Amino acid sequence: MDYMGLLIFLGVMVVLSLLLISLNSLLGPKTPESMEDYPYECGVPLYDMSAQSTFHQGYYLLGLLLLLFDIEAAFLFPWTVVYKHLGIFGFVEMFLFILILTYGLLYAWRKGALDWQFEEEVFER
Amino acid sequence: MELKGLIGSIEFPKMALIIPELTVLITGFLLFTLDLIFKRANYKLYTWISVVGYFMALLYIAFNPSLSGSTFYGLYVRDYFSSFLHFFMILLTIFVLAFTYRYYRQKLSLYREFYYILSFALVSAMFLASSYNLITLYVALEGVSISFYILTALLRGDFNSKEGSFKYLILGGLSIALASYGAAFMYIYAGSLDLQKILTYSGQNKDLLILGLVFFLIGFAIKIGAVPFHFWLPDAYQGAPTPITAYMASVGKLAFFAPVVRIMPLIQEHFAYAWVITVGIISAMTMLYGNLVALVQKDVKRLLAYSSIAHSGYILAGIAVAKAIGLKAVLYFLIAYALMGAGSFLLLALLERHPQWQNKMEEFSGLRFSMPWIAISFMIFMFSLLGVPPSVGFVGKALVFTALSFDRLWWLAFIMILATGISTGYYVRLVVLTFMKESSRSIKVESSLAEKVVIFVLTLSVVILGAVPIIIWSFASQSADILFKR
Amino acid sequence: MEKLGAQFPLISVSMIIPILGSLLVLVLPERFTKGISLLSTGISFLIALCSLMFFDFSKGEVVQFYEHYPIIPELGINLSLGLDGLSMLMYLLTTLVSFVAVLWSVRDRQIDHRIKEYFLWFLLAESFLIGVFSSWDLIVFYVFYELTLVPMLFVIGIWGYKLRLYSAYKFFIYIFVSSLFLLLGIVSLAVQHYKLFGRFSFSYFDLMNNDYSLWLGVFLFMLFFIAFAVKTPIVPFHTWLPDAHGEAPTAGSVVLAAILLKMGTYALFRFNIGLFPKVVVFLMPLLVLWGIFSIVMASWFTISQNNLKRFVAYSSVSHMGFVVTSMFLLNLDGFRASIMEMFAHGLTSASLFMIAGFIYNRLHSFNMDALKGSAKFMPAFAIITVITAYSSMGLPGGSSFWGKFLTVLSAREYTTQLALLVIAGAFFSAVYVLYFMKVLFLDTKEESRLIHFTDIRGFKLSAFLLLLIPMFMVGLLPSLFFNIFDMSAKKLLLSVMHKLIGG
Amino acid sequence: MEGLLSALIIIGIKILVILAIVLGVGAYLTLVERKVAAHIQRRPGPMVVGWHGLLQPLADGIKLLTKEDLFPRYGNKFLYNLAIVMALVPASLVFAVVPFGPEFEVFGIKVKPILTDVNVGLLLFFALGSLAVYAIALAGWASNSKYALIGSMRKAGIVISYEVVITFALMGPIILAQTLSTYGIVQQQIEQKLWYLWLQPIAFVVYMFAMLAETGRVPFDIQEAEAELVTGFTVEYGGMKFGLFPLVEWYVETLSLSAIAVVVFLGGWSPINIPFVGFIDPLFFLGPLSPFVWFVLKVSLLFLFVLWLHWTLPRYRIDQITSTAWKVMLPLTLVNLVFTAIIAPMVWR
Amino acid sequence: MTVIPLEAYIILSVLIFGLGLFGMIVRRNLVTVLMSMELALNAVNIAFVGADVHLGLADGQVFALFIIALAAAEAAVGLGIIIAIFRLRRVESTDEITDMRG
Repeated sequence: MDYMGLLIFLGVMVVLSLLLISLNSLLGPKTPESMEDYPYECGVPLYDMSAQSTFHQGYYLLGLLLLLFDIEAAFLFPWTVVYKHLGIFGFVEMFLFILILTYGLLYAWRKGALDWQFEEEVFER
Repeated sequence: MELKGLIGSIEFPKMALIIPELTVLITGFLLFTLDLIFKRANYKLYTWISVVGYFMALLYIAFNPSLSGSTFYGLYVRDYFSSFLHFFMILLTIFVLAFTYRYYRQKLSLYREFYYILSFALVSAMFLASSYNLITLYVALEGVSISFYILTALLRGDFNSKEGSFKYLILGGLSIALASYGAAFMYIYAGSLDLQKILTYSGQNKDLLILGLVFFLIGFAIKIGAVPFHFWLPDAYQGAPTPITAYMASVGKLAFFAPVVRIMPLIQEHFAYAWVITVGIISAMTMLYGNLVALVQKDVKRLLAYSSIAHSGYILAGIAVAKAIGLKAVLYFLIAYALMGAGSFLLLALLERHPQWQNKMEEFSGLRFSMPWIAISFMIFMFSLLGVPPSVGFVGKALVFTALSFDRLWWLAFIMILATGISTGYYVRLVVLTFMKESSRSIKVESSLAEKVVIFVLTLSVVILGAVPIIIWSFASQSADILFKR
Repeated sequence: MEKLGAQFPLISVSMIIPILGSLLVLVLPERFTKGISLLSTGISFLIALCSLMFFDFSKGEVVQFYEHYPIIPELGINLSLGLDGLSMLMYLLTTLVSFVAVLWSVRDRQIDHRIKEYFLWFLLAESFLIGVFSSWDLIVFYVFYELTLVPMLFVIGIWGYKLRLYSAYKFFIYIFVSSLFLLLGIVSLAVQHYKLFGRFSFSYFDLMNNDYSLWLGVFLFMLFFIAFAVKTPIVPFHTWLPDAHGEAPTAGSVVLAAILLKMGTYALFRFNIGLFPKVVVFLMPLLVLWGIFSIVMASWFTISQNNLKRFVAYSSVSHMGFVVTSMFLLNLDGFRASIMEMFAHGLTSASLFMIAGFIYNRLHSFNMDALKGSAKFMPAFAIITVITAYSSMGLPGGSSFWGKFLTVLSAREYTTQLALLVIAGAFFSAVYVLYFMKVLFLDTKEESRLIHFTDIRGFKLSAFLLLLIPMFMVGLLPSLFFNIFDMSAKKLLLSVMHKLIGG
Repeated sequence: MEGLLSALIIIGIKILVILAIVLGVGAYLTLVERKVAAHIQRRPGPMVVGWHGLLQPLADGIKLLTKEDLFPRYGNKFLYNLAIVMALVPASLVFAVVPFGPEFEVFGIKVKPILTDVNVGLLLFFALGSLAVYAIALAGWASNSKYALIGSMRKAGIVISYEVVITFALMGPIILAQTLSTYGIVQQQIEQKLWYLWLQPIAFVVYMFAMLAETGRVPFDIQEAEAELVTGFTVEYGGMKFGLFPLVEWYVETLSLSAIAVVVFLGGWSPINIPFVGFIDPLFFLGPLSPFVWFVLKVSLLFLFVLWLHWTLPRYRIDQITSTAWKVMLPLTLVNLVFTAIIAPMVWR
Repeated sequence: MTVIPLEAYIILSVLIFGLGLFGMIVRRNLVTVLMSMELALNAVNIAFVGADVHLGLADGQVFALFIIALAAAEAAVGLGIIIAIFRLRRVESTDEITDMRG
């Protein structure tokens, strides 16, 4: 029941956004020209058809880090809420947990996962 | 408020029980810290730290063998069985460590991560051997698996290594999904995550329990490498750095079999028959397939990987007999295979250090002249894998036969004879090549003292523990009795 | 079953001496190898003779020189060694033939490389073989039974002739796979014992008390029988033998034919008849016919051989057929015949293989046609050959005579037709020996090729002599040997008869 | 049934209010921004349409609506449109968990000025915030243009980096408040007589940084970077579709994040707080309206602060932004978390 | 207010699990396979949480939390391996990773 409002709001927003999207095709002029839907590349012909190729691997690393920390956050939230009742035991447990988290962060840091400009072999051993 | 009740029941963990795990874990974190602190790594120091840490855990277990109890609200159980397995896991890890440094240096693949991931794998394996709780089992299973994926992939510029790792990852992920799905069904059935409670619970929906158990076991069957769920195993074993292959074949086997073995005493009347049939058929397929395919292999590492599958089949044959005698046989065979598997793969790791070594079968010819002691030890491992007395392999097979004859599973026994017969083909061929064929090429590899000692100890233990099986038998028997008494 | 404890651990000493010898061979340089091997096998042989002296013939059925060391008491596995009449005979044969084999190898030209290893394996083999014949614990028996494979694998594979790798491979696979059935049988027996008495035991004496339903008995009997039928071998399972015997070096063939084949028949006696009297009675007709079939078929194969070694090998199969047939006739004469034949065949086949080896040394061929007329130039050799061949044929005075004669007698106890069948088998075996003699002595072409051959002498001659003397003794003074094993044969028969009448 | 009906009516009213904020206020904030920017740069800004350009947003809207509907030739039409929905919906839904004021009573019905007061309000906020990344990635990918792709990847990288930072930054206040409910957090602050800003300055600063990054404001507007990437991932969008992205990113999200910041750090609708003293309300004369005014005031202040930064600071590079997130912000939040855990018992007393 | 029956949860989870399995077996793209694996694991989560609603316990949710965490770790390792594979050889499909056979 608590979420009823959210659900209705969701529905409203979806409808609204669809409406906003379709308004252009309803209201806008239709003057088809041969090159108007040509992808923007500073006005020169496309170098290759698809831009959907691979991206810099740094983004993957960011993704991995997000994965790591978001999941750890999932463990931390319940703890934050009931921390008051857990006392010193809870503190020690979570301190260890955060320590391990920090280790993960330090590892990524140390191994250069946070440095954007990758050399061919950054992982210096 | 129930939260208050939960919080009131917080207990301080019984540290005495988990000291071995803790030691290994702290070793791992120490290595991790060193890795973070120092720019340049001293790999020998890392090796020594690991060895010392593991050795301390080993000593603790050796001096407190009958320590037992449970902590973490029943999530963790230490009993004789787990101590027994832990001992061998740690020992074999130390053995594997002796081979890593030179191997990786030769392959230009020294990674500092290796050392602490190894310790994480060990700690997870140890947890896997000491729990009845599905949560612990799940976490430990994932811990071992993920460590293995990484360890498998840690060979610089080697595509096979990555390929093996990826295949392992996919099928390992499948197995974990299946196992945890099975766990979900069992949880729905019994409302508990404790295997003991689940399997002894008398609920309405027996089908749900059996479905859950089947899923759970299929998950483990994939990890074990049982046919028809074995596809990853040869590739992962072949692709992995050979010391890691040895590690997977020894510690990995011990770890993945441990929960299945723990279930054995809990098998109830009403699905005992289904258990025997299912496990029996899987076992039969596994040993036949493993041996048949091994017969046509040209690559020795892959051959040994298939032989590992076949041995999983033999062990499963013992597991099909869900009685104390079967459990004892399985435990003995597990340890036996861990020793033999580790030994044979470590020998291969030693030979692989030769720059021209390709793991081809023909390369073994003439080995007797260039490296006689290695050849002899290789022969002993092959004979032991085959089951020629007096070796651990033989005693293991004899014990499995005993268990099978106890349950009158003659068909499985005959299939096992057939499978062993097939396996004669390739084991003896390797021995014949090593000793009876001469080759113009001479392969010589320098080995360090530690490697020599490890090979010597493993070879000797294969023979001695086979000639005087009481050494393992008494421990195996005792732990089986304890498991059954529960 | 009674046991007589040993005053002095004769058997284990005679087992340990070759092992010590092998260690010395390993450690010391090569020039000492042959001496050490001769010495240790010789001492073993002497110990065997000594034990014969101390053997109480009047209590032949009792296990004497009994030693007992626990290995896994929980599982009832113990190292229990001892000799009754039957094993005493085999024990003698083993030590004798091992000594002869080593004596022969000292001057064998085939053994020109890896000499240390060669003698090492022989010494180990002797020790294992003694273990096979003297152990009274089934698991220990199995261990020794399997262990004998390893030295033989190496001996055939390294020092054999052209097809040595293939033969070694085949030999190992056949025997190993078949013996897995034996292993299953043994543990099943122990499990049966556990179910009856509540404890594990692999001791022969305990397992004799086992009780089982007939069909379970037949099943277990077959598990044992398959293993021993391959080892013995009985005809459909014999195909490993010509290859292994044909390609092994001379001394290897000697040990193979003289002792390893006896392991099969010995074990049939000891285990199949000793442990399953009820089943043996039930299956007797089948087994006897199988044995006769084996004799006839093997003789038939023998005649068609052109390779001398394969020839001798097939003849061994046919002889083993006699052993099996007479064994399963299940009367005293049959048992006597069988045991005598085992011993006699041990001597003659060893001798025959040495003859073949000698000829190969001279001619570098096993082709029988190449032998034609060689008797003329090597008289001593020819004499030895004649004696051996006639012995093998079963003429009176020859060592095989008593075996064949008693077989016919015991078959006669059932029906005359059966006796006639056995005689037919004996006739066939005579045919191939005569054929061999004809080639050797009566064909006299191409003499010039043989003219520079030197006669047999030295080590090899003494090796022959060591075999010929007992051969004569068997032929002429059979009672000496009957004395050794008669009591145990009677004892066995008694247990079978008990079932035959009572059950 | 009666209760349900009245509940539905109340929900309807609340939704209308939020919609007004999202679309109306959001649209008018464009004018505010342009005016503020202009005045920072000492120019008048839009002056033509209406008095001091007051009707400018309307004119802009009409202009956008009457553009031709274009679609990039090699793109993926479904994902192209989906991206817009994915951008607009989650960003607006965040307002569902924003409490605008204390509970009050109208016509005998108790009304909480918050759409969904659930005990996991902040989790909902994080979940919706994470969804923003999909819109960005989809938009860039579906356009199939290199500029769009690079822009969207940059933006996605930044968003996911700062998502983590926000999560950890908000944990300190949650420990103090012992609840995830947004309404509850404000109530706790009032009960404890303490804005969490005073105890969590680090978290607040980090949160503000993260907020700038998430909304693509200077100094973190690398994905737009007009000089190099035209306008980043929106380059292939036109008309209203183009209009919605900045609306969502710059105004709706900024507003919602400011609102959450106000709720968590600045005591929501509570008046000015001085530690150890309590609350001082200079607007007491407004009576029951004062909490709402306070709330609006605080949010506006934060929003203006963001605008001020936008028009004064230069731009960072992508590597600088992400490494700041991981190397400075995240460790800071972790330290803050442990620190909070230590001091929390004092606050509860 | 009606409680959602346990069967509904189970059916949903079976469907999603089946989808995940299907994806793992049929799809060829490396990343897709990995995603299917995660899908299967999430199906397990649904089953657990549904069981918790039904049984009124909390153990299943704890299990689900662990599954989430470890699935993420596995996905991280998987992505790492895929990147390594890609760096060595530009392959994107499981059909192309078949160096080892037999």
